[in-house]
Amino acid sequence: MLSTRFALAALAGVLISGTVQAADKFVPEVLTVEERIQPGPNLFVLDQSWDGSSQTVVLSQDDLSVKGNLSFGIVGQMVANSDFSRLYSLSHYAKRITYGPTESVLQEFDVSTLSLLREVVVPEKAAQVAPSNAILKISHDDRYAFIQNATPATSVTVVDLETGSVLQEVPTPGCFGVFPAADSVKFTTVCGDGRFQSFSLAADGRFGSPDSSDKIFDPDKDPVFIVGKRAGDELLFVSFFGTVYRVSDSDKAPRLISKKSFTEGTEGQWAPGGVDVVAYNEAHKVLFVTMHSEAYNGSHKNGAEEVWAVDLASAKVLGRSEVKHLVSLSVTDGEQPVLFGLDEEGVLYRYQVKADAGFALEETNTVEDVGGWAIFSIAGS
Amino acid sequence: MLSTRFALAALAGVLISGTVQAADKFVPEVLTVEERIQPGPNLFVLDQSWDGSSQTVVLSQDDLSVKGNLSFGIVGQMVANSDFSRLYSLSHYAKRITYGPTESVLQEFDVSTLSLLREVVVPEKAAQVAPSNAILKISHDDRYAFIQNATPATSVTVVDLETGSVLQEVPTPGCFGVFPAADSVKFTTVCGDGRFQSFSLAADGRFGSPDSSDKIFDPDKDPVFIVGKRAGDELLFVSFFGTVYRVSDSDKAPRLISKKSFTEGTEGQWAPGGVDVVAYNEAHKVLFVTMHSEAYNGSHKNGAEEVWAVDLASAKVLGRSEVKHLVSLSVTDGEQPVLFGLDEEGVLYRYQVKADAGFALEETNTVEDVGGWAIFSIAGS
Amino acid sequence: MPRMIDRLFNLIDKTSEQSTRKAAQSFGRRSFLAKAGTVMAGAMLAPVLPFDRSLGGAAFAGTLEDENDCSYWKHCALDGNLCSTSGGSLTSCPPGTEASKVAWVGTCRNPADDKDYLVSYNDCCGRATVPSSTFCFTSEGERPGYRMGLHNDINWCMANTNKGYHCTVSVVLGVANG
Amino acid sequence: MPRMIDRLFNLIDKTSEQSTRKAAQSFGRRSFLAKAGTVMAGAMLAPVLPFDRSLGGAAFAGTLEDENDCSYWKHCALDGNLCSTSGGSLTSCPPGTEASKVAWVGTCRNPADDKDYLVSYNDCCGRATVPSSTFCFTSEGERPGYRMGLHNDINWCMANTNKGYHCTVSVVLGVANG
Repeated sequence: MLSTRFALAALAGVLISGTVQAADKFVPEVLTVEERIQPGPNLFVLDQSWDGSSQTVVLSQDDLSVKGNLSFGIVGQMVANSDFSRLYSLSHYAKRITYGPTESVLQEFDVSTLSLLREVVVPEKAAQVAPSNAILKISHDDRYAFIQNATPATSVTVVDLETGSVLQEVPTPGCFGVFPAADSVKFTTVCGDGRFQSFSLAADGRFGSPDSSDKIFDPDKDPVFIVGKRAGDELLFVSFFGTVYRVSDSDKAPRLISKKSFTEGTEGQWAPGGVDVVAYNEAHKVLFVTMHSEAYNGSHKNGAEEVWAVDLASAKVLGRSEVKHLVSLSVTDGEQPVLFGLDEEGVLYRYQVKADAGFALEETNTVEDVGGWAIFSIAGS
Repeated sequence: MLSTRFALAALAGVLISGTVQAADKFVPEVLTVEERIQPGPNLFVLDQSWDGSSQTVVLSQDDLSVKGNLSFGIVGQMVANSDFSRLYSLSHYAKRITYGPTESVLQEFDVSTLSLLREVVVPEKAAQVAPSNAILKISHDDRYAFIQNATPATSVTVVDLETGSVLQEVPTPGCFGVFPAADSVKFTTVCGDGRFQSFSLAADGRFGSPDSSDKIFDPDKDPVFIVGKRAGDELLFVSFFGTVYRVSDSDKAPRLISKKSFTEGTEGQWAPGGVDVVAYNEAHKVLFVTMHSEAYNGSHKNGAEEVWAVDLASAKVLGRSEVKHLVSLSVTDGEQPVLFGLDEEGVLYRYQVKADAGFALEETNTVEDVGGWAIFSIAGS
Repeated sequence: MPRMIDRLFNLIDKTSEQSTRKAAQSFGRRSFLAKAGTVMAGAMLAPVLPFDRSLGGAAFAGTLEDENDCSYWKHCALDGNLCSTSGGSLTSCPPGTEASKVAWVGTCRNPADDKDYLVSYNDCCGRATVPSSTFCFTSEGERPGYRMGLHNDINWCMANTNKGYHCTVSVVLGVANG
Repeated sequence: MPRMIDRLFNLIDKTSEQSTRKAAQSFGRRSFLAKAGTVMAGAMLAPVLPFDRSLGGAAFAGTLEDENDCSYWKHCALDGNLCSTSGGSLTSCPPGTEASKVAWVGTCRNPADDKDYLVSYNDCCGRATVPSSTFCFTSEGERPGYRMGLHNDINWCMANTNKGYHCTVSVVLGVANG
């Protein structure tokens, strides 16, 4: 053993000038590995790469300090389970990263230890899309994962998280985006004809044919962003031109509750724009929307000049705050909401929402370079 | 067939407002794939990633226009064959990019078509090192590839490019860097005791025990950069403090030809610094070196303030040119040298060398963002 | 079924006049938003960003002729890196890459004749993007995935075996009759 | 043989006083130069860059106490991302990562007692770097690969199964007797 050690010392050729002395009072430091992340509510930021590891950075909601990260494959998406104790990624591993056969993988991570729990290989038709809240979802009971496919024909892969296997591929022709129901195993999707469709788990343990709504929106004249946010037993969608569509998904078939514009009558041709353009706070029943002025055909991805607070019931604008060029928002629930904004350059902003002062945003913290292309976040609890 | 098509149209839900009309004179454009890169001499720039695809960008030596790229795995290295018609990469593919079992792969590409010709899986002990000219090399006759290993014990994997298989792992304890001979199948390496060792292909088709030089340099007091450049039947190395070591590798054992300082007697504590700190032009027998002032312990990776032209025979400084923060150089052979410099921010500079005016550098072209971390280039022919 | 789809979309590649025009009505494909630095480079070039009013009408007109500029008319719905700055051209993939089997479609007005044209945006596939290539971020007539053929947030290398997104071409398929 | 090496280097992890000090004499390990933006961020923080003379003596002294600053004394030969800004600390790897089995060594002077200490720079392994983490780029006493134990251009996750470079810690092993 000793001889091996000395041989190795010679191999590595290390000749430190000076030797270690026993300093009476010196106690050598000990290398360890942290077992758990720092406590407190988490913000999850997705940094998506198309030619390398995508990752989720986990930060403190309080001060945006970094608690750690998770890394996975290219064009990654993420979603958390209902209590934010598990984070799921969907990403893609080609044999040579950007070429060769692709393996698409759902990965389950434990949030408190940032450890990989397991992997489920899913059909490689899983959509490779920019960061989105519509591609990877978990059912209300944390039992199933839903994955949007595109070949470009569309379908949804259902993964049974109890068995860790693919349950079914559900065809969803002409529709895109997955939005699970709040109290049943069901998902709703948005279709190119302006209707919504719901697919429910039937008694036979399979998802059968869809239950369809009437036409809810006009995809030509007032297309909705596929950014559906849960508000109780409703799903909220905002259109390119600033209409809030409230869609009930608590019955068998989805149904329009109301459709109201929050831009009508406003000067300056304001419109929503960006990526994850809407965040919803439950306590105040308020939407926050990334807004830009002088909208034109094709400006719907432009970053915000302002964030507007919009009342869910009335679609009245309760407040407008100037912001840097934000493209995505997430917000905490509760009476004192904290809003998180991301721009396209990897800057993350934290705002305290002044609910009693017209929902004005007070910037409290920022992180630069939170990712190379970090434009999607989830505010956990 | 037709019904399938219409079904698909419905699936994808595309409803372009407006239909295509047969415009009498309009000829639709045709999508093609370029068969070959643009002609003319190439510059190869390595953009190394540690969590995604590394790549080689191929540019025109004349105007730095991009001709295309090649992509491979993480921590990639590159080398060209003798006539620059083949480019080889060494890189690493872990199952989950940054975790899981690793496959280290030598890939051979055809330069004119930028196509992958073949792959050889090599032992995963291949060193994962910052971009370097010492890690991956090709023998003078283009028959063998040499790959530096580190576990951290060091060895060299020899790949037979005729059979496309690993020939041998040659132990090189205490030594690092591979520098093939100019006219025989042999490589020389630099050792921690200040000696150089050569390993030759023996009659039995194997690399046997090394032939060692006397002590050539002092690794404590005047360590050399592992940036060996070929100059005829010599290898050139430059030290942290500005000594040029000319080492002959044309006999069985390497041998010091001369050792001369080009910084001695210069004001300002100038020293070489960066990554690929030396480039050598054969026509003028001149070295170009990235130089910084006020050198200190640990400044040997600092970028340059000036590039110095140094005469090989006399080690006299023939010229000094101010440059931006360059860390790596490559240069063309010939009477009118063109020098290429890279900084750490992915900016590439092209300089015309004024050989008749003190080897002054005239900046002619630049490319920004030639890579995220592109600090190594090869000037082909 | 997948084979059917492949066959159909392959028609786009072959670009025979008849089939292409019809196929173009039905399908689309598109690239993605690139990484940080590049995104902003592209964003700066985008024609009428409300956040950069320094680009006046004159500047805009002046760049119309440069096909490597994101304001070039054919790029009106292109969210990706230009192949013409990646070793290819406006209508050709760089050497060593492969053309995507499927594509998305834009309708762009040519200022020269004031007509609308259908533009097929094919991705070129199988390797990483060229870092210095021009990233464009325009979305005229773009729609989310429920109008897949107009959607440009998705990797249109999806139907290829080698799916790595490399760059995007703008291929004019025909005159659109508004 | 590989198993022997593993066993030997594992001693560093266990960091029992005796074995560590001796092992530290023999081996080293180190991270790498990070990607562009980060590199420069780190470079700006490095103590005595000749290209940034704005950092006068006072400024330098003022940052000595901040262990997340690259000028902190323990980081004198650290070329990598600080684990203390990645979810770990100066001596601990972030949760979910693993410590490298091998390490490189620096000799750094502690300004508090003006003594030289041996510092083991271990990499933490198995995932991508945290983009916002502080990148340091110091190389006091650093040597090329022919002095492997002092070399910091190599990925010191080399002996781990999960080799992805994540960040680097600075663990003080003992007093060096110059």
